[in-house]
Amino acid sequence: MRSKWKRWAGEYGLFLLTAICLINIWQWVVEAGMVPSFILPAPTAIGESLVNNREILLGEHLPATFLEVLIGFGISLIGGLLLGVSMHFSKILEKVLYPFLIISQTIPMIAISPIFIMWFGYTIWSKVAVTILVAFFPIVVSTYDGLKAGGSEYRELLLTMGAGRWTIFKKVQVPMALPSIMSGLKMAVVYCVVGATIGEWLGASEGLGYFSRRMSSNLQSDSVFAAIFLLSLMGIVLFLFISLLEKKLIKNKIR
Amino acid sequence: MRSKWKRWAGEYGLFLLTAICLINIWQWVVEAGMVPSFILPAPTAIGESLVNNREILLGEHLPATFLEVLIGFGISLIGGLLLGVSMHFSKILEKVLYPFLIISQTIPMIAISPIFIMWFGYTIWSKVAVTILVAFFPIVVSTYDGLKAGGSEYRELLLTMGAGRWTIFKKVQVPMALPSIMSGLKMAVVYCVVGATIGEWLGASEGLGYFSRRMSSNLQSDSVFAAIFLLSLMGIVLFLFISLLEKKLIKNKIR
Amino acid sequence: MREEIGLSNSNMLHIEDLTYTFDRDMQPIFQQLSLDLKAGEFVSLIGPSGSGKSTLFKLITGLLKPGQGKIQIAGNLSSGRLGKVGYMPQKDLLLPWRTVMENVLLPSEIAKEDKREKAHEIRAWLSRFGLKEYENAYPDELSGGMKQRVAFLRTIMTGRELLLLDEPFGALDSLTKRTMHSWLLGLWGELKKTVLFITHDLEEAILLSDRILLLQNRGVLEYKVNLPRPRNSESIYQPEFISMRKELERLIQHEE
Amino acid sequence: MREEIGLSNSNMLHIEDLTYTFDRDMQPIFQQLSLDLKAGEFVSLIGPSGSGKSTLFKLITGLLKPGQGKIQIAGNLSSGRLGKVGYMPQKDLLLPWRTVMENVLLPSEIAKEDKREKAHEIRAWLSRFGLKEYENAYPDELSGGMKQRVAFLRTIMTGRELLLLDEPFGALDSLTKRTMHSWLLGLWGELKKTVLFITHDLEEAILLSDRILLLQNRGVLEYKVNLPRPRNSESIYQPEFISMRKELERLIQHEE
Amino acid sequence: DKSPAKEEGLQKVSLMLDWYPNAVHSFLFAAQEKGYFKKQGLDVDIQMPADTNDPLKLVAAGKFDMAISYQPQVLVARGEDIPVRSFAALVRHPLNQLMVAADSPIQSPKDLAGRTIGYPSIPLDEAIIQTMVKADGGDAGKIKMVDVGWDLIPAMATKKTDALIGGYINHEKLLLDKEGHPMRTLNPADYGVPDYYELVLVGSEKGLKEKPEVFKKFMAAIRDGQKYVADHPEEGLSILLKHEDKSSPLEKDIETKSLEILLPLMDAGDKPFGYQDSVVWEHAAKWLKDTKIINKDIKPEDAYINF
Ligand SMILES: Nc1ncnc2c1ncn2[C@@H]1O[C@H](COP(=O)(O)OP(=O)(O)OP(=O)(O)O)[C@@H](O)[C@H]1O
Ligand SMILES: Nc1ncnc2c1ncn2[C@@H]1O[C@H](COP(=O)(O)OP(=O)(O)OP(=O)(O)O)[C@@H](O)[C@H]1O
Ligand SMILES: [Mg+2]
Ligand SMILES: [Mg+2]
Repeated sequence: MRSKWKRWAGEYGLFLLTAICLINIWQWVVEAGMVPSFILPAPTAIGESLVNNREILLGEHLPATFLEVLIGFGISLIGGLLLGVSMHFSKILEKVLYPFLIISQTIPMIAISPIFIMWFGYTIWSKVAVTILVAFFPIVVSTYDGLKAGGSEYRELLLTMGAGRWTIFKKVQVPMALPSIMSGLKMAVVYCVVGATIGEWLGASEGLGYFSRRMSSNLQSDSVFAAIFLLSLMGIVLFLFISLLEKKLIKNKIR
Repeated sequence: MRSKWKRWAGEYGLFLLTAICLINIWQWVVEAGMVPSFILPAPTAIGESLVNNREILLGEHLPATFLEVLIGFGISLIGGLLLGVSMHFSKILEKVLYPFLIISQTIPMIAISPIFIMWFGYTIWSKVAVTILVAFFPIVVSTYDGLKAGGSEYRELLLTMGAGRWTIFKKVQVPMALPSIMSGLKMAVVYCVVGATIGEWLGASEGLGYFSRRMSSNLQSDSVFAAIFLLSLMGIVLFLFISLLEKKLIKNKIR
Repeated sequence: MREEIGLSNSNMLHIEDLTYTFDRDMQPIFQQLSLDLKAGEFVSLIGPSGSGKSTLFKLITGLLKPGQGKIQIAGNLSSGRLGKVGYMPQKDLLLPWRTVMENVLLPSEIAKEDKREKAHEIRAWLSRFGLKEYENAYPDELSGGMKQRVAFLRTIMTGRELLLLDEPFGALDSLTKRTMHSWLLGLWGELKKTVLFITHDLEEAILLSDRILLLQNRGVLEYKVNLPRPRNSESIYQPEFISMRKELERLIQHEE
Repeated sequence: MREEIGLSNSNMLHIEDLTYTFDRDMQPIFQQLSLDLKAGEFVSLIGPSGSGKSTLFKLITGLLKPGQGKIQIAGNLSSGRLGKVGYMPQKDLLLPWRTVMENVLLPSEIAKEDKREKAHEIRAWLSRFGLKEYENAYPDELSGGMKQRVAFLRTIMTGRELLLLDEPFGALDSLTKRTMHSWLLGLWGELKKTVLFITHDLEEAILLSDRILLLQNRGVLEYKVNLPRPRNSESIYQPEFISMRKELERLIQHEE
Repeated sequence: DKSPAKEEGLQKVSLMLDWYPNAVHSFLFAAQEKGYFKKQGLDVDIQMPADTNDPLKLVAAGKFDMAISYQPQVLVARGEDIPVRSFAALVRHPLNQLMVAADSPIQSPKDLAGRTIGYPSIPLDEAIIQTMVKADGGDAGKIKMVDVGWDLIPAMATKKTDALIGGYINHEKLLLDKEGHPMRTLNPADYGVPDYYELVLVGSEKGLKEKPEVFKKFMAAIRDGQKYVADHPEEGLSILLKHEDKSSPLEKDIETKSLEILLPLMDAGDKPFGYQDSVVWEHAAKWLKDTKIINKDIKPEDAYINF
């Protein structure tokens, strides 16, 4: 038990220490009036707002955003992996789809938000759609690029054993692509959080992005930053979760 | 000469064909009134707007955005590589910086737009800052993860030759991390385009993002999409450029 | 036509007029190479480093496509030779993310055989090969010779009639090698496998083979080993054996 | 104390009471192992597969840290042994993204020597090793034996006094091997290098060495080779040679 | 025509618009083009915001000398201790009005019961609707408010909502009309909401106290500008259009109609352009307090200053 705690401290202690230092500097900067609190509220004010709004923040808005992130990430994960794999197997698909994929990333959300609303209305799906749009790209690229990497000797060996493309894919290419894929997933899960936030700007009735926008129009910066704090926390937790998964999956693999 | 053309056609022909098909369907859908043209303008209308606004688009907005993208990507590239490498070498740096890196990705840009303007004013640097914020993450993650990958036997061999960390880094780790890094750069360069666009929303008087937002608020969808077309084009061209570089660099390497 | 089919049917491996070139502007590695392996034969392939022994194996397995000529396995002239022979590559090529057991199970997994049953069988083999305690070790925890033994065992587990072994015992000490020899001879005698065997150890070649093929630029030179079977490791000190070895050495030197 | 230093100074390699264990719960691979190499000696190391020969090399190079005991190179008892010996690993470990020339240049690059000059020298070596045309080939275009020769050449280019060679000629045919032997003997005689040599080929060991060390669980068994120098490949058929080999073989079998 | 020596003597003033340049800003560009600013010794730098809330904050932070904002927003800001003050009323009546389709059965706010109203999730809009429905004798509890994000027009055009609040009669309505979705508007001021100033000019308390003369000069210049635009609407507009043509052309017909709507709403009658009436501020403050948009007691007289 104690050693676990120690490991945990070793892992995150330094970050926490730096964070605490920075937060203190921040507090001091705001208190000294170097930055007006309505532009950058003091950490204590943010904390207060967090406590005051804890019920709606934790009870309503956080779960709503989290749900959007989960659904969006889930779909991106499945779709992105499938697409990356398909593009790996089919040169034609790759040539046709890659440009569209890039196009999808360069379109500013503002331009297609009306289209999303037309298609999905103000349901959760318009937010999920934005999340997918944002998370899809890194997953596809990292899957596709990961599968491209090396291992041709292993592939040849399996061929001589009579293995088909699919078997080789499963037994050689996937294990070798795993580091790259996990790298993409880590990015994607973080983007999902900001994707959901942007999605909530298209129209929502709950969620941290919605809350922050509303508070922003009320000029309550402390509440805006309270929501952002929770968003960041969500991003970090999800990232750590994928990192953990990565360690578990790759642990005894490519060493 | 001819064979070059042929290769080019083989490379992009299929995409162009599909694109032309899709554009035709799109034209038809709009003409048939299935989608209102102010939500999704017809391709011909976009083309017309492109032609009509060619002078300000190509003469003013495109170069402005391109400059932001270039500066932003350049700084992200250097900074991201440096940071990724530093994090690889220093566990402490990694533990301290990684969480901040993730936090930087989860903060909705709109919430901190006043901060950006406070710091950078209406200069090109506010846009560059956003671009960096967006492009930094994939570069750092892919560099860091790429350097983690395998090759311990090669490293040991070089150690016995008396090589220092830096030599091993240059001669073994960089070549092995290259695929992952290039994968990250490809994503980053695409994100740079959208980053510059977002940056221009925070305050600008030129650039394709600025133009598209202005036109959007005036419901001139055709001009919005004309700007988006140019943005996508820029994204694709930059992506292809990095892909080309990737091929050149990795060509005779891990085969 | 009929004759050809008849001829090839009696052979496990039939290669005719094989020509292969890696790069167009380079010299061909083989020109008009022909050879036959009867079912149940044990044949060694020797030749200078870089003469194309491993390449020939890759051609037989179907990994490389011949430029000219034909390759038949058990009378089947088909281009789909992949999966028809048991091939042990020169590098061990153990998958680094799989344990010894998982690596050896690979052919069974591909053939969709019952894993549990096979694992049992493999465990028995592992202890015969002196690898009992390494069932769950990863390849990077093994010595060079151990890896080779695991790779060899993996090839055996393909269960094919024709085995192509590319220097299977190169990294083994003489004692371990001897164990493997007697074991390989046993397998070959019992199960009537056909073996094509690359080695640089002339003693090994003489001890194991019915015939020895000398691969050289000009073609294949055959050397028949007229020693009675069963043979054992003591044979190498017999005068016939030593004279054979000397003859073979002369042949190689002469060819150069 | 003084005596110890005096003793170790005259030796190129001095190992005393070395103990090493990979996993805590496993048996130690060496227990209280001691050995000495005089400057200019040629010593072979033989032993069963998995007995720890390669591990011993990794300990000497400094890649692994000894559990107990000490290792001295040229009298320096320092933990910083990395970069002090020329080490040829059992796997060729050629960098796949570098050509043959670039791979062989690696040690010179690390030592920051003049590349142009070295490239010239290397070209001469390459043609002596029968690799003249492969200067710009990538490792995956080479045969197994060629790769070994390139890795061997790379080790030579480190220019160290003490060379640790882990089965350098394992994948070579007898002719090529012979060329390499005579070449290695020449290098050793001329440049007064000290060589520790892992092999499974007893003939090779006898032909090349001053002493042969038999690595076994219980420690190291020494066998002195009392053959006059210069020796050549014809020697292997001499009666003393054959009797030596038999003796050695008996020794190995007896030890098991 | 500009001699550098003269330029040097000019005092730099930075101004942040409420939104992108449009017809409502004609007087600014006219003042600039016609040299009214220069005549007052000012060199005005005009910038656009990313978010409609930014101008207030940036003025309060001293990054800008002045900004265009909204009267209720100024009061909200004062409630949040953001030190800003209005110094001129630009548009004297609500532009933000309830819109319904021209053929909609909704005739007055009470008909909204059971309907969905799209809005950009600004609490102020909620208060407006509540007040309007209550004043009209309807049941405010039966109204469904739907956040439509930053895109007001598609919500209406794709018929996802029955009514819309948050859009301007001189912009969103005109655009919807043009796209074939004619709209009817219901003015909040007719249904219990005080007739507040839609757009006001704000400065920071500090700035207003330290250099009132700059604001005086500025007011003088924009009064000239507004007079010019009122007298020559076409020319005034063409100055704006010409200015914008360089980067992002505006649609002439829309802006023409917009200016037609705006000019009467900007006219202060017998008072000078920009004059603010204490009654309007008091009513607005009271209403905001009543609807709980503001929870603190604020002094409306401190929220503005007339030059
Ligand atoms: N992928 C390749 N591209 C080009 N040339 C190749 C390639 N693979 C092998 N070669 C060449 O083909 C020749 C034969 O190689 P091969 O591996 O078959 O030799 P080998 O007889 O197995 O030698 P060894 O005994 O050293 O293993 C060599 O000269 C080698 O350089
Ligand atoms: N990284 C490792 N982790 C755990 N055990 C290891 C590791 N590397 C080697 N071993 C074990 O150490 C023992 C000695 O290995 P080593 O490679 O030194 O043998 P060797 O004498 O070189 O054999 P060979 O002649 O087969 O190359 C083996 O039993 C092996 O399983
Ligand atoms: Mg070979
Ligand atoms: Mg070894």
